[in-house]
Amino acid sequence: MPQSSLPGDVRPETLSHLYRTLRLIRVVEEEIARVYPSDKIKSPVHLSIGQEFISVGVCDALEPRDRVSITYRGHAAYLAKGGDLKAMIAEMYGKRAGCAQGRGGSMHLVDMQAGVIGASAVVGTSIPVATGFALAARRRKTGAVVACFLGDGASEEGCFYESLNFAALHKLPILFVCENNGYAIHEPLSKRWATDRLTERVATFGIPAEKLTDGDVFTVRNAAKAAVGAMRAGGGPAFLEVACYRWQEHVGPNRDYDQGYRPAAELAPWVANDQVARLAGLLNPAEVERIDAAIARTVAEAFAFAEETPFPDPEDLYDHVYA
Amino acid sequence: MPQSSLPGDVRPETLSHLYRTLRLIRVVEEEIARVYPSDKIKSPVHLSIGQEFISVGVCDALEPRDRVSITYRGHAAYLAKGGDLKAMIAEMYGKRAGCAQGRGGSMHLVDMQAGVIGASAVVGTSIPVATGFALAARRRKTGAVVACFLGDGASEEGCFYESLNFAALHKLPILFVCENNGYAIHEPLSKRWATDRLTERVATFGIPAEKLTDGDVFTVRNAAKAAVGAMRAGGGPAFLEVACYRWQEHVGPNRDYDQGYRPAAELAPWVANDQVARLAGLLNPAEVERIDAAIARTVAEAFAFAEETPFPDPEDLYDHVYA
Amino acid sequence: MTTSTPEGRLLRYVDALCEAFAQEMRRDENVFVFGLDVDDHKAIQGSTRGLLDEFGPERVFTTPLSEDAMTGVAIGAAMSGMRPVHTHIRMDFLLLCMNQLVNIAAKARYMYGGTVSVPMVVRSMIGKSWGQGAQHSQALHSMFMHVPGLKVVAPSNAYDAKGCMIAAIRDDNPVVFMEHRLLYPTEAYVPEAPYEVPPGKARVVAPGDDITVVGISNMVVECLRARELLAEVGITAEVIDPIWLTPLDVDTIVESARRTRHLLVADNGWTACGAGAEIIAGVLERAGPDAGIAVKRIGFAPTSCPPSPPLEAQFYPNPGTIAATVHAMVRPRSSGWRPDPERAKLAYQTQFRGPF
Amino acid sequence: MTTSTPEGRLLRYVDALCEAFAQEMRRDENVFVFGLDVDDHKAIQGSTRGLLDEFGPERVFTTPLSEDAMTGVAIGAAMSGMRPVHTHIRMDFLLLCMNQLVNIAAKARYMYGGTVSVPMVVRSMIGKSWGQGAQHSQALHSMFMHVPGLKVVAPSNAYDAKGCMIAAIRDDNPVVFMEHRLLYPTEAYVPEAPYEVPPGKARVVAPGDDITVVGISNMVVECLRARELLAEVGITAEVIDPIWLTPLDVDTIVESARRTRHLLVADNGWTACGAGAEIIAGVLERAGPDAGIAVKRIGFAPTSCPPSPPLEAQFYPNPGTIAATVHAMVRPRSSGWRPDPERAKLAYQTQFRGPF
Ligand SMILES: Cc1ncc(C[n+]2csc(CCOP(=O)(O)OP(=O)(O)O)c2C)c(N)n1
Ligand SMILES: Cc1ncc(C[n+]2csc(CCOP(=O)(O)OP(=O)(O)O)c2C)c(N)n1
Ligand SMILES: [Mg+2]
Ligand SMILES: [Mg+2]
Repeated sequence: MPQSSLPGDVRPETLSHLYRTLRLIRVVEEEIARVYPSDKIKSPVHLSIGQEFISVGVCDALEPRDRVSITYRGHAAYLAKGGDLKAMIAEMYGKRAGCAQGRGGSMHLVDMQAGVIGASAVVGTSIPVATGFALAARRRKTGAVVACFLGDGASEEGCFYESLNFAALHKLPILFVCENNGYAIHEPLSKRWATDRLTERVATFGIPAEKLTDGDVFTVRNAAKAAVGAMRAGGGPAFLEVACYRWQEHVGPNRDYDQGYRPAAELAPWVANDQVARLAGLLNPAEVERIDAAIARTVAEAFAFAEETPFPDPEDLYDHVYA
Repeated sequence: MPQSSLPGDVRPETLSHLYRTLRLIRVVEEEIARVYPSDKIKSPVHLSIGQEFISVGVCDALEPRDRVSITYRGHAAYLAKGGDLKAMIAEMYGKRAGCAQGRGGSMHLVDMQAGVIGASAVVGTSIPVATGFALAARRRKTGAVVACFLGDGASEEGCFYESLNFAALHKLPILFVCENNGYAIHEPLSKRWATDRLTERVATFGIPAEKLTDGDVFTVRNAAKAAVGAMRAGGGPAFLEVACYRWQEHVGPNRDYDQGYRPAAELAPWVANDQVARLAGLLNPAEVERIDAAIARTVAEAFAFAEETPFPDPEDLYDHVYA
Repeated sequence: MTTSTPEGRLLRYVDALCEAFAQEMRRDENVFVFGLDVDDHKAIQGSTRGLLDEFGPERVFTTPLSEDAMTGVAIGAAMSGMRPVHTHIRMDFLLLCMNQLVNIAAKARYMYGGTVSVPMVVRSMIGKSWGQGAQHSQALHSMFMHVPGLKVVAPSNAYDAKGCMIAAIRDDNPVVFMEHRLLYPTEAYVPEAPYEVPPGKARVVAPGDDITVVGISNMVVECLRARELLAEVGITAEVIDPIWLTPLDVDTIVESARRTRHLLVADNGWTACGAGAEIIAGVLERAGPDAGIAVKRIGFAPTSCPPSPPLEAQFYPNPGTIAATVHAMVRPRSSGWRPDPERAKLAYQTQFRGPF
Repeated sequence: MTTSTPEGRLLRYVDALCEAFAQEMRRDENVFVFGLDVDDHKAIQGSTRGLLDEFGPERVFTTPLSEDAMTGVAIGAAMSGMRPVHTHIRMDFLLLCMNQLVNIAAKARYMYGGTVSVPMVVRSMIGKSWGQGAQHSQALHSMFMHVPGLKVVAPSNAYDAKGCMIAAIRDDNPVVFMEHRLLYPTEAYVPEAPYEVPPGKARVVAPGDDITVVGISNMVVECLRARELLAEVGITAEVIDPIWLTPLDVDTIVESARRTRHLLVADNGWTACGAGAEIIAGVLERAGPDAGIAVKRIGFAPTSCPPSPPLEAQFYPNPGTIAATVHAMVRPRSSGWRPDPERAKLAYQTQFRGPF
């Protein structure tokens, strides 16, 4: 992967901000993986370790009023958009203080205040819902936009194409971001895609579409800023396909290079290009230490909170079935 | 529309054969329209008058062992593939001798012997089914192919894209033919398509795709022959988008240019380019007379048969629910 | 006929629906109506007539043929505070929307811990007769009644059509709104001012002592005709219209059935795991065996819907078959009485003429 | 446990399924197994283990994430004479396939006048417990039971798993095959030679006189445990496994309920318009009020499935709640008996550990 050097226009506070978010996500997910064997998190977890740079780059182009539609592999986007950490971990522990009061679980993180509009565990099916949010934003002329994350597998669902056509037809302010990590569970693209021309295909809807392959958080951020800027000015949807790699197993806390479906050699270049380490290297060590220490505290607090905060009362089972 | 003159390679018997089929379909549908007000055909009819050249051109490239998947606007393709006329009219009359024993109606014509595998009245949803027939053909290495007709509106359903990807991924012998008449009921393309780049989009699946706009039965036939030839040689799917025009109202026997959703001016060039009249002009009058007379007899017989053949016995309601 | 109040004007079912849309769209600018063909000159049989002119293409628009995604779009718009009314000209097409409706619309509020609501209405029309065939004739309400988080309503007359639609639009939950093509021309007295026919209350549309007959959607009309035929042989049937299928007012039905000791549910759908099964099971769980209630269901024949007229006639329940079924339940010992089929016909059925 | 014959070896449910596929694929080359992940190293929890090696990628292959179209592909392949087995790791995903299954697979034979058949099997697994949540836990059998043209089966043990799968593959109609994730490790005696557990015959898995308890899918196991708990207080429950839900063997249930005069259906799905409603309505239509049968349903709570452990525990019926419900039905006057919750636990539930 060609490593683009740090763009000149990046201000120091931006750099530390991006690092802080990348690092927070990484530490949170590593802690989830550490705690997982204790079986306190009774919920399937899909870690995004190694893919954080996409969420961080995209969400840096967003404002609080903007929305993100995430996936079941959504810890990174949830946190990058400012989703509440304590509520997230509490949700994974199935606690009442969870962001969905224990009714969502790891696959359905939500934080409407922060603009995280939720996730579907039925792959791809959150895409039309995100498009509906964009329709409402356009109707209200608020200038707000929606970023909709999806995986390479999700792009195989018909509703993805239906949504693209509708979003382009109505010039909706939505940025579709395909996190292409090359696999759906254990199945490689070669068994699922007739061709590797997704970006080109999306462009035929009249949607500006770009494929980013350098694994660089700044590349993603700049592309997202450009796309979102055009939308706020009244432009329609945009599309980014971002190459990335899932370091851990599809679901669960471990690595799975011993399973035979993919070689560890695939991982190496991505680790070499790890954006968390890269940005740490671009900051001065003292600041890195400060940030890391603060994050360590925050994360420890969040897990401690999740541990002690109470479970929902079984009698509350029927709450929220109807509004 | 630029009118391509008769290709040199067309043999006289081909010419009369094509004319006979075009004319048969036209006469049958005109007779349906004539009989319709009598309310003997208690079933919604979607006439293809003016669009016959597509079915005729495509089916001329097919062999008896090949299959066609038709739509609820499928009279033309049913007849062009050799579907039984008497059984078709009897089906419209709801008679036991109908091609579906009165259980299908006008929207679900079928003739498995002739390779007409049926139609769905849920727009677009026959596309994956046709793809399944192609999978079976490929598995059996028979060399047989499937032609799958769909409308411009059907191309908006997600299952169309899902089918394209799967057919291309598995190199299935299926020719997708989009009859683009510019409307879905009364809604023009401009209200449904973000762009008019369907053919280009289909090509991104690695599928040879061509857009035909001259309304010429020979153009369609040649494109279909080329595509089908490649498939029999082991090639994968192909796609044709064929511009055409629906002369009559969406459903029912009448014209509807007085309804205000489309101007009669749209129709004029298509009438001027009517392939039935054109081919009649290319044959010698005596032969045309012979053919027309024979068709008149056949069609009269079919309607007479439909009239007198009995209705199903109400007691037979439960037949064919399960195999 | 089933109007609970003579106030208002005689209005057709289809016009009552249209009036509900117009009034709610005036009241709340978050309400919008979309779906295939809502904006064309036929205006969904007239049920959206005039809306485009009054409210413009931003609030009244057609869509691509993409029912699955369009349902998701409605959900997303609803989650962000709008009130979409998504229209389908046939209920059969909702089968393309099941994932969005069941996996997302029904679950969003619960799954997201009460932090969102999904105030949307899904309109769909049941097609009947005149060769509609297997895929343009289904009434799939029981599939939606099965799913917590959805509400389901099936008005049988113009008065309820307007009141239920207004209630559905104002409801903060996803509502599956079932209309019936053959009811569109039927008239009832409809108040001009907006009003709600709220969820969860059934209506006794005609009193009786010998049997409780529950009719669903257009079956209410057919049950009332059957009631007339039965009156001639001295059987009085109490006809109940549940109106809302979710939430379902079982109590009103139990109360009646305890008295009549006979319960027939005439559904305009298949009976297996249908609304009739739910009503019967619900009533008998509450009433218990000592109430001694005889029960029966009548509905679509367990086949796909055939277009051929004689088969189609056999496929549907009608006043004649309903009356005959009631007679056999109430007077089991007197053998197979049937009303004159001609007299059992319904006005609107003899009128109806296609294509659609 | 519920094996009707001690012949054969002890085999796990998951291995019994796998054996059925292998034997049928050897017998008939038209049989093929496809669906997401059937060919990966996890082999759908082992249920497709070894098939790729023996039969190759033409007959054992994964697909894109395109459940809707893949269902249509299965239908088309079946209509042209092949016998596809389409696999889904969760039944929830069938909501993406409803149009193809209900509008086409179920209707093709009828709609085409008997000129085609659709011999396909749709396998899906019901997920339970351990935070599966709202969209990975549904059992949607009643939606399919509602539709003429489909068959539905839900084996509760390894013996039936093999026999029903072989019968389903050989059946010339579309069969919705419901598996349960928590049953996969459970063992039963399974004959080595191929055999069919044919449609339409229920099985009395344990005799009793005080009540008839019908259990669906894994609920059979939970009902048997409840039966043990009830035996300790002198109540004998007759437990019936319908095995096939369409066609449904109501007669066997009626016969038992006439004798016990109490009928409880424990479903592993929602009760509204569910399999329990159908069974109760079907039984009482046949038995009539004079049989004096008390009826009740127990199933999923009417909510989406919550992942939080205490809520999840409340959401599902279990041997304790089943036993308590039976006790209240059989001894209405003696107030609220409940078995010790600890003892009500099921072995496999205490064992199960995620992620999936
Ligand atoms: C509609 C649907 N089909 C299948 C599954 C099972 N499944 C869960 S995650 C997954 C892979 C999705 O791949 P992708 O979209 O690339 O996302 P990634 O996991 O790689 O981030 C699959 C097939 C599902 N949850 N939903
Ligand atoms: C899934 C679905 N949505 C809507 C309809 C109603 N409908 C019937 S025909 C039609 C138009 C289809 O247009 P197109 O595919 O271009 O075919 P054409 O009628 O022009 O030949 C529509 C919207 C339907 N039958 N099925
Ligand atoms: Mg992926
Ligand atoms: Mg068209």
